[in-house]
Amino acid sequence: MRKCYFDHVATNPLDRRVFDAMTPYFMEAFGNPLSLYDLGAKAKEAIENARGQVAALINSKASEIIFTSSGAEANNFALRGIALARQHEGKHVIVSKMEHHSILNSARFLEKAGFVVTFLPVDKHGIVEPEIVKKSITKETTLISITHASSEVGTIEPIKEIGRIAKEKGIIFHTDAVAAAGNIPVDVKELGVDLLSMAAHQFYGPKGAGALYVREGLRIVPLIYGGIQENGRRAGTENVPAIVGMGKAAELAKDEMAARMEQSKKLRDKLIKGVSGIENIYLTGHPENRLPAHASFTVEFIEGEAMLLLLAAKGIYAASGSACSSKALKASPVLLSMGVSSNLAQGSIVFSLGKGSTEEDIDYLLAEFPQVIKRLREMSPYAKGWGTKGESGECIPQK
Amino acid sequence: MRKCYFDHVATNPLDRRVFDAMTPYFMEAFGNPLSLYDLGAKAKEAIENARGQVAALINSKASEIIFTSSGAEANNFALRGIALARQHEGKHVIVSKMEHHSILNSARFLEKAGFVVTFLPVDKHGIVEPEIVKKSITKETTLISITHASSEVGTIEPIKEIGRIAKEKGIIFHTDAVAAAGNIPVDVKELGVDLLSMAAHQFYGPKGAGALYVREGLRIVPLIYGGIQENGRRAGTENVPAIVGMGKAAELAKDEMAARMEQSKKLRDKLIKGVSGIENIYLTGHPENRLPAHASFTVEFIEGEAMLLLLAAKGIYAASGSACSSKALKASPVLLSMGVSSNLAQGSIVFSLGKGSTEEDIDYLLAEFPQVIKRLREMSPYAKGWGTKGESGECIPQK
Amino acid sequence: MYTAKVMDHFTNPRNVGEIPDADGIGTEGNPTCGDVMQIFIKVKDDRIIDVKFKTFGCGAAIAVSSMITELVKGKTIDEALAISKETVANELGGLPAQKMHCSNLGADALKKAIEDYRSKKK
Amino acid sequence: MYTAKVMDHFTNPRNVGEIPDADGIGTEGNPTCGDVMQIFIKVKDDRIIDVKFKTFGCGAAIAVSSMITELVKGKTIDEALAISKETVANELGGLPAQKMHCSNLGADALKKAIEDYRSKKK
Ligand SMILES: Cc1ncc(COP(=O)(O)O)c(C=O)c1O
Ligand SMILES: Cc1ncc(COP(=O)(O)O)c(C=O)c1O
Repeated sequence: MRKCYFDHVATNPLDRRVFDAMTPYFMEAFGNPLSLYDLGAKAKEAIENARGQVAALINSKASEIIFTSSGAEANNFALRGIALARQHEGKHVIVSKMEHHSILNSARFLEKAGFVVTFLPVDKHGIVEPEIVKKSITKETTLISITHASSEVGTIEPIKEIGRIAKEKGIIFHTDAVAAAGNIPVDVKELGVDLLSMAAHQFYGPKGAGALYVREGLRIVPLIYGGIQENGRRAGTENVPAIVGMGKAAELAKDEMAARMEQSKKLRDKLIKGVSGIENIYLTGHPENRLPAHASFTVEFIEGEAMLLLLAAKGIYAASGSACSSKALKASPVLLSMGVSSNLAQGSIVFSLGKGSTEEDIDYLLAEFPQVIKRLREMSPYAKGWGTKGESGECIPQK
Repeated sequence: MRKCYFDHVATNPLDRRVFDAMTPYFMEAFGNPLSLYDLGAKAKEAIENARGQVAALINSKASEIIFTSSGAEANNFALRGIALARQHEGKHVIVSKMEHHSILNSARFLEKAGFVVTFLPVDKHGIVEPEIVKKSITKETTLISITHASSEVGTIEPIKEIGRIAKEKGIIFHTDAVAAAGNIPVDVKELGVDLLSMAAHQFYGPKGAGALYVREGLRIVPLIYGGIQENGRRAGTENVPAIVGMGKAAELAKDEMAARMEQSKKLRDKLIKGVSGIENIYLTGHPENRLPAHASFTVEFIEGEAMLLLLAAKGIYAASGSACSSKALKASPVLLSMGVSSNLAQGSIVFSLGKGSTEEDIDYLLAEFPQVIKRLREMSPYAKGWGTKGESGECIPQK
Repeated sequence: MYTAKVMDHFTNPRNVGEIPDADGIGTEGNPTCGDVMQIFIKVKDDRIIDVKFKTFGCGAAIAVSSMITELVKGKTIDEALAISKETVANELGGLPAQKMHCSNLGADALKKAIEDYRSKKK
Repeated sequence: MYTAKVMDHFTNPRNVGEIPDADGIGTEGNPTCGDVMQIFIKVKDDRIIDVKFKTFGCGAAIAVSSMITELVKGKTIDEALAISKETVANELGGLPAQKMHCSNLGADALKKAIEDYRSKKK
C-alpha cells in the first residue's frame, strides 16, 4: 500500500544527511563541551558551528542563538524570561488566540503570578490585525508574542507590521516561529523581532533540539538554572548530537528552501483544488498567506478522528483539530477563535506536505479522501444537515 | 598513545547497544507520540517501554517517571515545581552546600521569588549530617533537597536517614541522583524520597534525556508548559530516540550494575592506593562512602588546569574543581564548603572510571601522574610550601 | 490506541442506517463535543427484532454503536436495558480511558430509544 | 581552547627557575584565585641580561610567564616596561577572553621585579 505522510506539522523524519552529521557525536566525539581537553573542545566547536548554521537560517548573529530542548521550551523561556526580566517596568503581556499551547499556557502561568494577559482575537482567516495589537497596548505592556505561522490552519501572521508597532512603542516582541523557521524565509532583522522560537524537528532535524533567538543585549531570566552552558542562560549538559543535527538541518533548509517551497506549493495547490470539489468542505486559514506545504479543511457533518483513522487505514497520515482527536478532548481553540462553529470544528482535517511528497501522493489522496468522507457521511445522523437547534444549543438530527 | 578517559562524571560515550536501540526512531519510527495513527502509536509505545525500564532502575512505578531533557532540568523542575506547588503551606526550602549548580541556582531563584533557603554546611568529607538537617527544619519548611552523590568528591550522602527525618516531619524530600542513578543501586522506596533526578548520559545513555521521579499523588507545578505530553507535566514534542536510549541504558545499567561496580571499585582502590604514595596529595570526599568509580584529590602547590592539560597531552582525561578550570573562574564551592583552603582547592583533580577502564589504564596513570606533578612543582614558586601569609591573606612564596 | 475489536467494528460497522418505521428512536450526545449517536429500534412481542444506528463521532463512538446494535438484536426490552457502558466496553476488548466517558454513549442512546418506544406505546 | 603557541610555551616553558643572586624579584597574583607568577631578573648596564620565572597556575599563566621571559631577555629596562598584557597575549597568538584578566600577570610581575631592582639600586 502507498504510504503518504501528510502530517509534517506534527513532526518529521530525520534527514539522512542530518543523521550522518550527528552520528560521530554519540560514541566518538562524545565529550562534554565544558571539558578542557580535546574531546571537550571538539564538542564545543561542533556546537558553535551549529550555532552559526542556525543563526544563518534566520539572519542573526551566532551569539544571539540559545539552544533549548524543544520549541515548547523556547516559548516558555521567551515568555516567562522576558516577563520576569521586565516586571519592574510593567506587568502586561499580549498574546493572540492563535498561539500554541506552550505560549497560551505560559501566559496563564503568568496570570497566576500576577501578570495581566490580553489574548487577542483574530479574523476568520486567523489573522491577528496589527491595528488590534496597537490598541491593546497599555503603559504596562512589556511583551507581545504572536505566532509566526499556525501549524493548525497554516496562516502566516503579519509579523513585520506588528514588529514595527512594537518597536515604535518600545515593547519587546517575540514570535513563535516553530512552524515557520526552516519552512519559509525567516529573517529576524526584516521581521523586527526581539525573540524568536524554533524547533529542529519541524525541518528534518532531530527531536530534542530547539532554539531561542534573543536579540543582542536583551536581558532574559533563565528557565533552567545551573552551570554556565549557553552563556549562563540555559543550563544542562548540551545535547551535542541533537545540536549538531539542528545546525545541519538549518543549513540544508536554507540551501533547499526555495526548491522545497516551490514543490510544496504546487502540490498543495493541487490538493486544495482537488479537495475543494467535494461538497460541504471548507478551507481553513488564510487562502494566500499560508505555509506553502499546508492545506487544512473542515468537513461538514462528520468527525475528524474517524477521518484520520480511515485515512490511516489507507496509508494516509493526517492531523485533526477535533475534540476527539486531541488528547485533551477539546476542539481546537484556534478554529473556534476564527469563528468556526464548534460542531463544524469537529470535522477538522489538516494535510501538511513534506519534501518527499509527490504528485502521485496527491492523486492517491484525491482518490481516497472523497470515499472516506462519503462513508462517514453515510453513517452520520447529520448527513442531511445540522438540523434544528435544541434547547441546550445542540443540533437535533432531522428525522 | 594510550587514551584513558577518566572523566566519566563529566559525560559518557553512548553504549553501542543503546545507539542501536535508538536508531530506528530517527528515520523510520519517527512519528509524533501524540499522533493517532500507527506511526504515532509506535513512538508512544517506545516511550512507555522506556518509562518502564527507567522505573525499574529505581524501583518506582512507570507512571512516576517524567522525562526531561537533562539532569539540570529535572533539578530545576523538582525544586521550583514543589516549592511553588506548596507555597501556601510555607516558603522555606533546605538544600546543602554539596549541591550541583542546578540546585544551588534554582534555590537562589527561589530566594529572589520570596522564599527562604537554608544552605546546609557539611563535614570535612562532604557529608550532610542528618541531625543538622533535622535542626534546620522550621514550621515553614516544605522541601528538602540533598544530592545523592557528589560528582566532585564522590561522597554518597545519608539519603535514607534524611528521608526518614523528612517523612517524620511531613516534608517533601528530593534527591539529585544524577551522579548516582545507573552507577550505584538506587531504590526510591528504600531511600524514602518523594522526588529523584536522573540523567541518561551519566550511565551510557544519550545526552538530552533526563528524568524526574515524582511519587504518585504528589502535585508539582510544571517547568515547561504546553501540550499534554508527560501527562501535562512537561510539554514539548518528546525526544523519542533519546528517551528510548535512556530506557535501554537504564536496563543495561541495572543488569550490569554489580559487575560494573565491582570492577570499578577494584581499579579505583588501586588508583587511590597508588596515588596516595605521592607526597602532599590528599583524597577528597569520604574514604568509604563514595561512588565506586570515583577518586578525587587535592595536590598541593600546583594548579588543576595545568595538571589536566599535561595529563591530556599524555592521553589521560580528568577533571578539576580549580578556579582556572571552571569557566566561571571560581574554585569549587563544594571543596570550600568541606573546609579545603582556597589555595589547596586549586590543586583539585578528579579521576572517574568507566566500564571500559582497565588495569593497564591505571598502571599508565600511576606512571604518568607523578611526573606531571613533579614537572609542575618544579615550576611552582610554592614548591617548598605555601610560605607566609601576606596582609591580604595571600601566600607569599619563600625566597 | 484501539483494540482490534474496536477497529473491526469501526471499519466494518454492523447495522448502519435508519429504520423508516422505527418503534423507537433515541439520540444521545452533542456534536459540539464530538459524538452523537442515534439508535432506531423495531420491537415485536417485547423483543428488539431490528436495530440500526447513525453516528457522528470518532472511531470509538462508531465502534460502540455497532457493538451495541449487535448485542441488542433479538434481546427483550429488559435484557436490553441491562446493557451498561461497561458491558459494551468489555465486549470491545476495552476502550481508552478518555473515551469511556464521552464516546461510549451507546447504552444511553439505546435507553432513550426504549423510552421513546414505551412513550409511543402508551 | 589555547593556541598552538600557548600550548608550546606551556608544555615547553622557557626560562623556568630562579636566579639565586637576582637583581630584582617580582611576584604577582594570588593562589586562592588560581595564578601566581614570580619573575627574577638580572640586570647589567640597564639591560636585562637574564630572566627566570616560577609560576603557580593554569596553562595560560605558565605560557604567559614563559613568553614574557623570552620577550624581555636582552631588552633595556625601558623597553621591558613597555611590554603590556596585550603584547604578551598577541605574541602568544591570543588568549581566551576569560584568561586575559586573571592569568595574564606576566607584565605586572615583570614591573614589580623592575621596581624591586630599582629600589635596591637606590
Ligand atoms: C550531581 C549532579 N547533578 C546535576 C547534574 C546536571 O546534569 P546535566 O548536566 O545532565 O543536566 C550533574 C552533572 O553532571 C551532576 O553531577
Ligand atoms: C506553532 C508551534 N509552536 C510551538 C510548538 C511546540 O514545539 P515542540 O513540540 O517541538 O516543543 C509547535 C509544535 O508543533 C508549534 O506548531
